[in-house]
Parts: sequence; structure tokens; C-alpha cells
Amino acid sequence: MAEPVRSLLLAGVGGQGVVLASMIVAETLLRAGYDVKQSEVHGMAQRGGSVFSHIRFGPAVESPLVPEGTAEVLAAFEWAEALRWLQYVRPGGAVVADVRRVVPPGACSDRRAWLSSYPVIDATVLREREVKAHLIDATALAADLGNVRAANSVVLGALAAYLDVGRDYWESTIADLVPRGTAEVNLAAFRSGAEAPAALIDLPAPETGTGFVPARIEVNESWCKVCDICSRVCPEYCLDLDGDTRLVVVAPDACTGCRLCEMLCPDFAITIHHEGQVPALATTGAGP
Amino acid sequence: MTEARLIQGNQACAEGALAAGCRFFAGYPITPSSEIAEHLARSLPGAGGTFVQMEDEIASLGAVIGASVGGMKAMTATSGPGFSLMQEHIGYAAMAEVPCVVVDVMRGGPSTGLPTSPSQGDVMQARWGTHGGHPAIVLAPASVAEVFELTVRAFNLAERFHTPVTVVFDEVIGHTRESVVLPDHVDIVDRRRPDGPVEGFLPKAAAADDITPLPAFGDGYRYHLTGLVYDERGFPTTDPTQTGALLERLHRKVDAYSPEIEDAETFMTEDADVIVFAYGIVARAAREAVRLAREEGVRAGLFRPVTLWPFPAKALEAAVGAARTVIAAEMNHGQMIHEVERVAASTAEIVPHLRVDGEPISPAELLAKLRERAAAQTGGRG
Amino acid sequence: MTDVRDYLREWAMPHVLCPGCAHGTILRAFLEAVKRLELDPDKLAMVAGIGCSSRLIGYVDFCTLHATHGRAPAFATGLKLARPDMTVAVVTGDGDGLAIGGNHLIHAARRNVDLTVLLLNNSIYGMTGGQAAPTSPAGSVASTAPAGTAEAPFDACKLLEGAGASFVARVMAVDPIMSTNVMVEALSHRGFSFVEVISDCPEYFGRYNALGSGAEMLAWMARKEAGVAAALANKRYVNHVPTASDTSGLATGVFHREERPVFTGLSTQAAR
Amino acid sequence: MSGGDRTEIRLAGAGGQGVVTAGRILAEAAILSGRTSTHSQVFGPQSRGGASRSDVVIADAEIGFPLALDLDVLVVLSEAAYTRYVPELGDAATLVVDERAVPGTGDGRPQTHRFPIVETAHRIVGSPVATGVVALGVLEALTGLVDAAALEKAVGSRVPAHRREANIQALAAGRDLGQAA
Amino acid sequence: MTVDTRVLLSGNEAIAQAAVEAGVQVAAGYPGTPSTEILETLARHGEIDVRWSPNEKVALDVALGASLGGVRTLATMKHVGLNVAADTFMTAAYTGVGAGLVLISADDPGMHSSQNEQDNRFYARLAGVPLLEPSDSLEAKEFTKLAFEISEEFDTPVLVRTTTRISHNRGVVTTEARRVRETLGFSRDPSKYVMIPAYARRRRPVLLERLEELTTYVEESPLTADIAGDSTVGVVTSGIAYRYVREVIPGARVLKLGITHPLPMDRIKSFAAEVDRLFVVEELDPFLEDALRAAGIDVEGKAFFPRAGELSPDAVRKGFAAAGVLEAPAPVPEPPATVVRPPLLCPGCPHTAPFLVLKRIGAVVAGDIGCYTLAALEPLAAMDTCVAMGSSIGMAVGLAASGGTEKPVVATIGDSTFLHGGIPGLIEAVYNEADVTVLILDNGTVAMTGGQEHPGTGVTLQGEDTRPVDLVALCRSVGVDDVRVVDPHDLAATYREIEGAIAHKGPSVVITNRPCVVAPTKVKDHPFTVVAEACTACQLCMTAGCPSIVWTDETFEGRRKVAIDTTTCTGCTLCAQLCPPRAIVLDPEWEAPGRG
Repeated sequence: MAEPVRSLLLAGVGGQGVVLASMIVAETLLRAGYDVKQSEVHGMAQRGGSVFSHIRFGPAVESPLVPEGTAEVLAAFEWAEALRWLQYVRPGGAVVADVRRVVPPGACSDRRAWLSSYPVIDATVLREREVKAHLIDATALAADLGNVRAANSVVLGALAAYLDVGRDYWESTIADLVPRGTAEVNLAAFRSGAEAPAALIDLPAPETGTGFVPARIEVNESWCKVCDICSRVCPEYCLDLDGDTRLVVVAPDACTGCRLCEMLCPDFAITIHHEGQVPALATTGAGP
Repeated sequence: MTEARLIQGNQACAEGALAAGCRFFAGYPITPSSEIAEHLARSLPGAGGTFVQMEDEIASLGAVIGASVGGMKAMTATSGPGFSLMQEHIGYAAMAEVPCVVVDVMRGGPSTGLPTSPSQGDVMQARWGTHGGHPAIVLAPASVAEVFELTVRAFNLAERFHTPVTVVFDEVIGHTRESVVLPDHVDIVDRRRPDGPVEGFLPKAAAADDITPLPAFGDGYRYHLTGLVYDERGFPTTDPTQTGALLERLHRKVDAYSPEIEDAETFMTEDADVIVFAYGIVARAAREAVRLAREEGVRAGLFRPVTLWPFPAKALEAAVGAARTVIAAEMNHGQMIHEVERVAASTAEIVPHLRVDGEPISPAELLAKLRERAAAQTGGRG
Repeated sequence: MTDVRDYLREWAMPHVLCPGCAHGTILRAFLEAVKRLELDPDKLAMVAGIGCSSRLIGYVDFCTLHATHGRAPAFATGLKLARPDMTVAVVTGDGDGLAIGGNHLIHAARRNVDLTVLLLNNSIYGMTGGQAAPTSPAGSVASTAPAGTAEAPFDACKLLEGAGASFVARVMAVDPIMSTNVMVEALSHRGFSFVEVISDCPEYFGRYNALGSGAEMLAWMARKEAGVAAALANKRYVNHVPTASDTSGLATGVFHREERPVFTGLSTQAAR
Repeated sequence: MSGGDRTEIRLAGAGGQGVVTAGRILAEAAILSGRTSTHSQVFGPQSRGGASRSDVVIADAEIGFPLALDLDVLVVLSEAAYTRYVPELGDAATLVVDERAVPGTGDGRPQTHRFPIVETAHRIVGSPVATGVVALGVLEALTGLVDAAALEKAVGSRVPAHRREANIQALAAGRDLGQAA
Repeated sequence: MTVDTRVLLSGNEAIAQAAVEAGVQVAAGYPGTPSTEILETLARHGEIDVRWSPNEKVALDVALGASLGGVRTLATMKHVGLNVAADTFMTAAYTGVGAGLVLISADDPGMHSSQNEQDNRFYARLAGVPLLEPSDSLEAKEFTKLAFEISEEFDTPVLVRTTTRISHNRGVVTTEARRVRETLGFSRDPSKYVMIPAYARRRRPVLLERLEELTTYVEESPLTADIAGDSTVGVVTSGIAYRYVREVIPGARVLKLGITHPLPMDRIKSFAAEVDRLFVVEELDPFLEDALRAAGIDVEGKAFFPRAGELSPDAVRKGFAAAGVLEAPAPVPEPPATVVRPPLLCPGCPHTAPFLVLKRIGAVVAGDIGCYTLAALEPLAAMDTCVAMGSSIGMAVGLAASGGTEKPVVATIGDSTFLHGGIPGLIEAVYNEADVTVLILDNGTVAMTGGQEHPGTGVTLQGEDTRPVDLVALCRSVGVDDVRVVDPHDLAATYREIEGAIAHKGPSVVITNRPCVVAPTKVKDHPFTVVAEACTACQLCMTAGCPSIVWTDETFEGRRKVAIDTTTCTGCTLCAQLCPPRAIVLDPEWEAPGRG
């Protein structure tokens, strides 16, 4: 069998520049003499969604898609995306990941438990997979260089360390493809990523389970003037008007006890009962 | 008794207020009343009281009401234009039943008029100046000594009946210095305070004598005070029954006690043919004129209402008796004369003697009038 | 005291104000401040003039003095001077406090009497049926300005700062938390503290000027906040589609604070 | 209308001559002398630089009408005051005029006395402010309405401490003028 | 072969390159993922008349007209776009062409950015036109060039069908020079070009004869390739599936079909005879499989390979494993748990506030195709239907007519979608007096596909200024009395205008008019930040679903406080308008770019 086709996977979040990064990788490989196929998906996935790019290279490439368990390197520009595509990495392969967190709003939607579904940054998850885990704080390194948007180049630098492609190919491609005026910082970022030690970064697990106290909404109908303010403001859409005549608690179980309705009710008609001990109201300043 | 002192009427007013227990004064400068404020500005702090010069007369009486609600005896002093501005708050104090004293040192009017000249043009305003209608207590001293005395009385009446009391005198009384001997001691009346429990306190619950207790703010009784018609809780109401009852009570509260309140001076009226009706400085001239007329054999007398309001009608009626003429002398275009006519027109001829030129009515001109009326009567008899 | 409703004269509720009128929200924010400061209800007096805002004090179980139109600062001055042991708060409206009572307000500020004045600005005369107020924005419609008022409105905070108030702040009814925070500071301030509270009047100002219900007017209020308004004004619209957007803003927060001798009625001469 | 024991004195002059203060001193001196008195004055704009007037009524007992009605004594310290008040003065009244302020009057009134009152005040205190007090000295010497000790005491209690001495001197100087007449 | 001519091109870029090389002179289309970049790339050439049309049908009309006028012409669209153009397409097969006319249909198996995954190969069969299916970028270029030749040789439009994996793959392509042939000019021929029944009846047999000729051509075509291998397993395949087959089972014998309509059935039959087991591996529907079966060929296919979704090497491997041809792949461990990351409206997206308002109002919302379709997802969750380009208004009219809801019925439609297919719907609303409100979400671009110009933007695809459609005047002119314009970043005003429009009896229109924050200009204004001490964790800001707002580990009364990622915040003010304690303020540390 001839020299095998090799696979890389780049992953990140829509808007992070995954497509440009993978074009740089593919172009670099082309310039290095390989046949290359690179595949990504445009459109909706770019709107803050998960974005990935398959890169395959070798003497002659058929499929542009990377089969699971075959990628030599997974380069992730975001922590959760590194986990998402982990099964594509072959045993003994490498995961190069920026420890940056891009938390989607959906990860903050469990307002009963106040638990974020965003995964904890914990390198042991990678170690268990028989992969080389290479976590870097690329965003911080790029920021040190003066442009956080060069973080991708830091990751590419780290990725390059796992490929036997000459540094010249990388740097000429980067210089050609990055936005005008940013070549210098991106090259510096690339070098910084290539030279950064492949250390594991273990970040402390964020606090979870914040002691949610169930809350109950009580409406004093004899005081309520059905003005609609509470139902307009409730973040959980617990309240609604029944026609224009009556205020109804339509989703009592969704109440988080934030008390916006109670505070904004001009008629003192709403009471939020916290079914448990709630920390005292903080006496914060008046703002700026 | 202390020694005689040369004291200005306005100063006597201030000293009377202090003697009566007034510990709060708020006012606005206006001739010819300013010396009252000036004197109290000097003397109140030392007496543990508070003086404040407000931005206008409206605010002055407002502050006075506020202080009174806080439990202090309080007064203001002003003159014609300022008195007009105070009318709204006089009405408020009457409605909300807040004791306070308003001194009006009358000057020539209308409008800015004659600031430094005497007048008696505000006596009807003192009765009817506010809108809506309520009883009024108005005292009219005629001498420096009496300014002191009636100022004390004004406070006592205010505190007794929980109502504003007005003291009116003219520029001459206000500014003239007289040798007077002020008393060492004066009798003082304090407002009625509640003695029941704080819980469930009904500030305007029916009182047998129509005088509801008045706790000071901050003393533990929490209640609402308003210029709107209120119910027994002091809370606004538009209920006709309660509205009627409240306004009836406010009137009854003064009307029923008018014998206690009313005061008048008579001088040689017992056998008088001609009686001069006068108050304030005019009464001083009238008394002189009556004395001189008597020397000439004219059977003259003087009737002087000390309380202009409630008007001492019975005393006037008694004083007029068989007199055939009453000369109503006023430094206005004829105000109290209407009361005189109301009481005495059926038995006596009411002759006005009015002066509005800024000059005080003199004993000489009243003497001349007495002579003239006496001659007319004689002629009539003849 | 666990609930601000305990400060209410519950027998008097519900209050007379219209549906969606945020004055009640402001009262609640004030009561939260009272609660946080643990003020003794026996030693708390609220003084008000005439108007919708002034009606609020009828519903709180403190010593409440419902004064005449515009004169509440004068009543309160007298009360405070007579009862320095009491906390005295004035509730007034834009017409009550800035038109008929403007003189009293600025002089109370100048004297630095230890009062806290809440001026509830709803840009119109509500109680009397929607007449133009000294705070009605130029061009806004009122029953006495059917074609829009031609007058310029007061900036109450600038006015009061100029008058010498030693604490000047503005909050919005839509921000009850910030309102409470600022009211705590105002009540804690020694001297004359002034808090303008932007409120709404859906019944008149909202109706005459097509601003919608109370709920909508609160949203409109939030959008008027200075940072937001400035940011909105900075932006462009889609080419070729014109929008007439109101970009005027209203700053909120504590604008001025100083320590200055508090007027107590005792003359400095006597004090010496 | 000066009947019985009642004496009416008017001091009239220009603002700044201390006319009102002099009137009060005279009234207070009367009380100190065991008599009763009233004092009235013209207020307002007139007190600021224009004509100024101070009336004192002195009697042995209660004073019925407190205002002057028929002057017994008129002291005139300015030409304007002369023009205003002398024409209504009764023939029996005593008239005291300042010889410089009222130049060249020779209407032949009886009971008319001319003194350099203003000039004397200037000489002693360097300003017209003590003119009224000088006039009181003249009056005391001329009429004996109040006794000298009472007048001196009243002056002492009414003027500020630092001017007491000068005013006592002014009073004495006035008295000298009056006695010389 | 020098490095210079070997370039890495996406399938779309390769098709554009083919058009350049083939001498195309007019190209028209409507943006639609995954087809959009073809015309964008072509537009950069400069010498070619490349334009966005209001919709795909118009684009194909333009292309057909240009073809009849004598120049080679390209029309591009996504798969569902061909539904719109189908009317013209069906009859263009009758008229034939002037110069070469190629229609690109970019299909979207797996529905990465589409509302369905229809298999457009059937359109070729339905219309009777030849269908070419490239399998990578190089073929995309070569096949497209060949398509022009076929078009002219057989006097027919040619359908080139790509899929997302072809369109958006980059592969190595060798480029050649552009060759432009002199225009043929327009030859008047009503019997060919005027499809009245009489003439059309005559064209139908022509079409059928052409198909016969094409069948012969296909049998000989180099695009039909027999790839040598072990004949125990034979695979008939096309397009991207061919690549997967080669990847997964490189030893098998493969008949690769470059033209899948008409089919070279003789070649297929002989191929079938030469292998032990015959498989068809194709994405989506059993287009080939059914045809083979109909021809009496015993074939295996969809029994092992999925009919839904994209194929992949893994799926192909699993299919062959299930068929017993390959060993089952070693199980790959499941990925660790991670967060779901659905696409979102961008930070500062002008569509957010209108949907916040619609959710509060509780309207029944007929959505349309565009970024705003994302408002159907949590937390906005304010869209009830979304079917096809321009369908929203008509559907809203229908919902209102049904009486099936007492809630207000609102249609939401983007500016470009409105011009594409919404106007007739609005006319329907006016004509049949529907009490509906139409929100035209005008963000000044075709945002979903990456920021293309359209007839409302005032700029052509080639960057020239042109007269924009006046939306307000347009709506008024069709008879809408209540037309409002509002700034959607002004939440209160937006609420007011939408409520006002809903209250209006009869059709009403609210036009919201902030530009897209991503395209054509990336908006980055002064960002907002959260004053942590003031945040009371009420989560009202979170209801906007802005990706820049996240929870922090700080809590208030047991709830999580929020923070704003100032690097992604565009400063739209929406959250600051929502925040009750005014905890969201302009970031005091931000410095505007270029201000030092």
C-alpha cells in the first residue's frame, strides 16, 4: 500500500476563524507538495455554532472527510469543541486546544439548578483517551502579542509541531492568507505557539450547584390592576394576562425567585416566597 | 411686675409669642411687620426655639404648620400682600386642625399699596380670605401692651381649639413705641394630646367636645394629616355624610365656644347717645375723642371689639342699647361696619367714618363727628 | 420586618393610582430603602403636596403630612426643624415640585435642610388630567398643549444642584434596585438630598404621545438611559430606510454629593 | 391737641442725622424720669437718606392716642423738614431750627430758636450722625421736659458702647447751646 | 505541471473557474448555501456580467434569455432554489438553448443550512435534461466545462448537481486560460422559443429524441469510468459517494458515473454481469438504485446505506460491514460529554429584539428563510412556522383565515426574502383583507449566506451603485395603509410599533432597519460590561439569547450573575435596555480602534 492519506481536524466556534485557519493548513500542505482535500460547512453553522474542518493530505486523496479515530491532530480553538471531536483522533494522536471557553447561551439555560452544561476544563479527560494533550492558553499568548484575534495562529503553531512540514511553508502561507496588516502579529503568534512547551494546563473546576432556592409567586388579585408590567419583565415568562382582566401565573415552576415582578409591581400585588433561606439582599452601590 | 419699658408693638408681639411658648417662627420680610421676625431671630435661638426666614409667605406658614405638626407652638407674621399669600395655608390649618398663629400688621392697600402707612383693610380677609369657608378667630389689639397680651391669647386659643388664630393690628400699633409693663407670668394653654394606645389610634374619631386630640409627629402615634376632607382615620374621603359631619364639626368647634372666645371693650356706653365703633389704633383715637366729647357734654361712648372674629355681636347689641347713632370708624372702605349694621341697624343709625388715605383717623376728626352727630340728634329731637 | 408591605396602611389599599403608573414601584423602592436602613416608623415622616405622586404617602404607615400644592418642602422644613429627631422625606411631582413649588424646593436645597426629596417626574400633570408640566419635553402633547408644547423643560437635577442641594441623583422607576440603592444613600445623607425619579404616566403622557402602556413606557424609560441613548444615536440604519429615532438620553446616578453645614434653625450667632 | 400733662415733640431732619434714635432716647428718658411716653417714626424709603421724622409723646399717666396731634415742640434739622412741618405748626409751639440747615429764615415766629446743631455734631463726632443727640441736649436745656440724668442714661443705653462717650459729649454740647440761648 | 497552476479551490470556486475558462459571459443566481460562492467568485473576475437576481426563477429566466442571445450562461442556486426556478427549467428543456446554458444545483444533504434535503437529481429526470455529478473540486471544474459543450451539442440546458461536500470542499485544481467564443447572436425562431401549445407539442418529441442521443453519448462518455478492482464486489456510484467508496473499499471494482441522467444502462448492465455482488452507493434517495432495478439489474443499496442525511466514509464502511463485505469497524469510543452548540443570532443582531417582542406579545409567528429562523430556538423560541422562501406572509394569511388562533398573527421575513418571494404574499394579504402584521426585518443584506447584496441594498453583485427598492413605498403601493419603520435596537420603540401594527385592523407592515452586524460591514461599537456588584442575577438579559452574555461563577441569592464578553459584544444596547438594576454599562475600559 502506498503512503497513506493523513487526516487533521480543526474545530472551533462560528466566528472564530476556523475556515481561514484550515485554508492556511491546506494551502501549506499543498505548497509542501501534498494532494489536499479540505472540507467544511458554511451557512447556519457559522452563526455561533460548532464549526469544524476536515483536512486530508497525502499523495492522492479521495474522501475529504476524516473517518472517526483516524486524525493525527485535532486542533481546537475552544475547549468544548476539543471534546466534541475527540473521537476523530486516532490512538496516539494529538489534541492541540486553546483553553478558551466560548459558552453558548444554551449552556446557561438550566435556571432551576443553575448548573452550566459547559464542560469543566480538565486535562484528565484527554489523558484517558491515549492522546497527546496539548492545552495552551492561546488567547492569552495572542493578547500578549497585542491582538487576541491572532489566537488561531498560536494554535496553528502548536499544530505545526506535530507535522513534518517545513516552517517556511507555514510562514509564507500565513503571510499570504491572513488579513492585510496582520501578517506580523500572526507570524509572531504562530512562532509563539510552535515554541510554547507542550504543557498541560489544568484549570480549576468552576463552582457548580449554587444552592437554588425554589420560589413561589403569589398574586393579590384584589390589589392587582392588570397593568402588564410583571408579565412583560419576567425572564421566565411565568406570568401572563388572561385577556385584559386578570393576571395569571402560567408557569409557576419556572420561577427563579428573581423578584423582578415583585419589585416592579406598582400595586404591591405580587409576593415572591422563597421556600428556604435566601441570602440577604446585597447592599451594592448605585452603579457607576 | 417688671419696670416700664419703651417697646414697639412689633416687639411686644414677639415677646408675647415667646411668653406664650412659641418656639418656632418662619417668616418673610415685609413692612411693617419685619421687626417681629427680626426680634424673634435674635431671641428664639436663645430660648431653645427655631427661627427661619423662608422664601415667601406661603412657605412661611407652611413651615409653621410643619413645625406645629412636629409639636412646636409656631407663628408667622406678615402684612397685607403676605397675608393674602397665606390664605391657602390658613385654610389648610383650619381643615387639618393645626394650631398656629398668624400676625398681620396691616398696611395700606390694595396690592402693594402703602407699605408704611396704617390701614385696617385686612379685617374681612382675616375672616373670609380663604376659600371654602371655615370659622376664624381674629384678635385686634389696640396698644403695645395689648399686642403682647393678645399674642399670648392667640396662642392659647390656637392650642385650645387646634386652629389657626390671626392677630391683626395696623402699622401704627406695630411701629409705635409705648412705655409698657409686661407681666412676669402669663397663663399658657397646651394642645390636647391623645392618651390612648398607639395601636388602633383614630386621629379624628368623634370627640365629645368636638376637639380631637392632636399628637405630634414623632411621638409614637402614626397618622395621616391632610387638607382634603377626611374620615375618622384622617384619610381622604368623599363620602357626603362624613364630609358634612367634618365641616359641621369644624364650625361648631369655634361657634360653640364663641362666648369663651369673644371679647370687647366698652367705654362710657351706658348712657351714650352716640357710640363710636372702632378697633385698633382707631379705637385709641375714638377713646380720646369720646373723652373730649364727654368734657363738652356730648354723651359719647366707645365700643371696641377685641375679637373681631368671632364678632362680639351680643356685647355690641348691649352696648348700643338706646344709643341712636353708631359711628363706625375704620381705616378702610367699610368692612366691620357690615357687622355693626347686622347687629345694630334696627335700633340705631349707623354712620360710617372711613379713611383710606394712609393717615390715621385722629381724635379731632372723631370729636368733630361726635359733635356733629350729637347736634343732629338734638336737632332731631327739637 | 420581612416585607415592605408591613409598612403599608393595608386597609387603604389598593391605592388610587392608574394601572401601569410606576409611582407605586417608586414607593416600593423607597420602602425597601427604609427597610434596609431599619428606620423607625415612628420617627419617619413623609410630607407631600398635591398630585398623583403626593397621594402615595397616604398608604404608608408613618407620620404622613399631605400638604398643599407645591408647598411640601416648606411644611417639611418646619417639621424637620421642629423635630430634628425625625427622618423627613418629601414626595413631590414635577408640577408640584418644579412649577408651583419650585421656589420652595430650591430654597430648601439652598438651606440644606436635612430632608430627602423624591421628585416623581412623569412629564405631565396627571391628577388634573394631562396638562403640560415644566418637565414636558418640547413638542410633547398635553391637554393644554394640543399641538405640542413650545416650552423647554427643566432639568430638575441641574436645577437642584445649582440651588445648592448637597446630594443630587436621578433614577428611573424601571430600575427599582438602583432606585433603592440611591434612596438609601439619599436618606443616609446629612443635608438636603434630592432624587429625581423618572416615572411614567400611561394615562395621559403615554396616551397623548403614543407611548403605549405603563409596561411599554418603562421600556422606553430604560432606553432613554444616557449610555444606551448615546450608543443608539451613534449607530447607522440600513441604507435607504429612514428612521426617526429619539436619541436624547437621560443620565442616571448620583450627580452631586458634598458635605456642607446643615440648616437646623439655630443661628450661628446663637450657637456661638 | 396737647392737653393736660401731654407734651408732643417732633424731631425732623434728614436721614443719617440720628433723628429716630434721638426720639427713642427722648421717649426712654421720659420713662426713666417716671413719666410715660410713646414714640413713633416714619419708616420705609423715607428712612433712607430722605426726610426723617421722630415723634415723641410724653405724659404723666396713660397716653390715650399715641401719635402726635398738636406739636408742642418741633426740632427742624433740614430745609425739607422745615418746609414740610413748620407751616402746620401752632403758634404756641416751640420751634428749634438748625441755623445752617435752614438758612436765612426770618419769619418772625415767636418761640423760634436757632442753633448750629449740625455743625456742633460735625465738630464733635465728625459726622451728622449725632445731630439728633445734640438736638436732645438743646431741648433739655430749652424745655426741661426730661431730666438731664435720665437723658444721659438713655443715651448711654441706646447708642453703641464705643460711641457712648462721643454721644454724651454731643449731648453736653447741645445742652451748652441751649443754655447759651 | 508547475505549482502555480495547481491551486486549492473549493467546489464552488472550481465551478466559477470552469465558467471563466468556458467563456461564460452572463451569470445569474440567487444566494443560497451551499451555492453562493460560485457567483461571488465569478464576480471578482470583472469581465463577466454576474448578477444576483431577486430570485432563482428570475435568475434562470435571465440565463435562458442570455443563452438565446448567443452567449454562454451560468445559473446558480441551491437545491430548493430550483423549486422556484422549476417553472422555467421544465420548459427550457423544450426550448433548448442558444449558446451553452448550465444550471448549478447545489444540494444540501444533511441539511446543514436548509429546510429539506431534497434530491435534485430527480429534476433532471423530470425535465429530461442531462445531469452531471462531480465528485471533487477538480471534477467540478472539468464537468462544468464539459457541461457547456454538452449543452451546445445537444441544444439543452444542463444540470450540474453538487452537494455541500463538493461545494465547500477544497481540493487541488489545475487552472487553464479563459477562452471566449464570439457571440452567436440571437436567432429568431418562434417555433422553438415561443412555447404556445402548438409549438410546445412539437418540441416534446425533440426533447425525447435528444434524450436518446444523450443516452448514446453517455455510453461512450469518459465521464463513465470503470475503475479496476476485485470483482467480488462491484459498486455503481457517483458524486461524493464515489470518493467515500474509494476510501473505504479501495480494492473494489467501481463504475463511476459522471453523468447520472440519462444513464449508460448498457455499461451498467455489463458491469453488473462482471461482478459477484453489485452495490449502488449513493447519497439520499435511491435514484440510481431504482433505475437499475427498473432495468432488471439485481442490485443492493439502500438496504445498507442510509437514505437520510449525508454519507460519510464511516457510513459507507458501516454499510459494507452490514452487507458482510467488510469487517465491522472497531468501535470508536464516544466523545466526552460536551455542551450543545446550536447556531445563534449574533451578538448585536438586529433580529433579536423584534422576536423578544413577539415572544412577549405571544403572537403566532409565521417565519421565513434567513438568519431570523434561528429565533425559533431557545431562548427566543418565537417562531411557529418556517417552510419556504417567502412563504411566511401567505402562511400568516392562512393562519389568520383559519380562525384557529385568537393570538395576533405575524409574519417575519427578511428584506431579501421579501423581495425574493414575499411580495405576492403581501399582495395576497391586501387583496384578501387579512388582519396580519408583516415584519420586514431589513438588515440590508442577505445575511444567512454571508452578506450578499440584493435589490434592496442599492449595490450590485459587482459593487456598483444601483437604485434600491424602496420598501416603504413598495408596501404602500400594494395597498398597505399602516407601514411603520423602527429601529430594532430601540426595544421600547420596537415593542410599541409592533403592538401598534398588530392593533391595526387589516394588513400592516413594520420595517426594522438596523444593518447586519456581520456583513457587509463587521460592526464593533463600544461594548457593554456588567458591573458585577450591581448584578442581581435576574437573568432578564439572558432572555435575548445573546452569545456575548454568559454566567459567571459569582452568585446572588443563589442565582448566577452574568458577564459580557466585551471582545464579542457589538454594543447594541439591548441587554442594557433590559437590565433592571442598570448593572450593564458601557465598558469604561474600551478604547475605540484607531483612537490610540
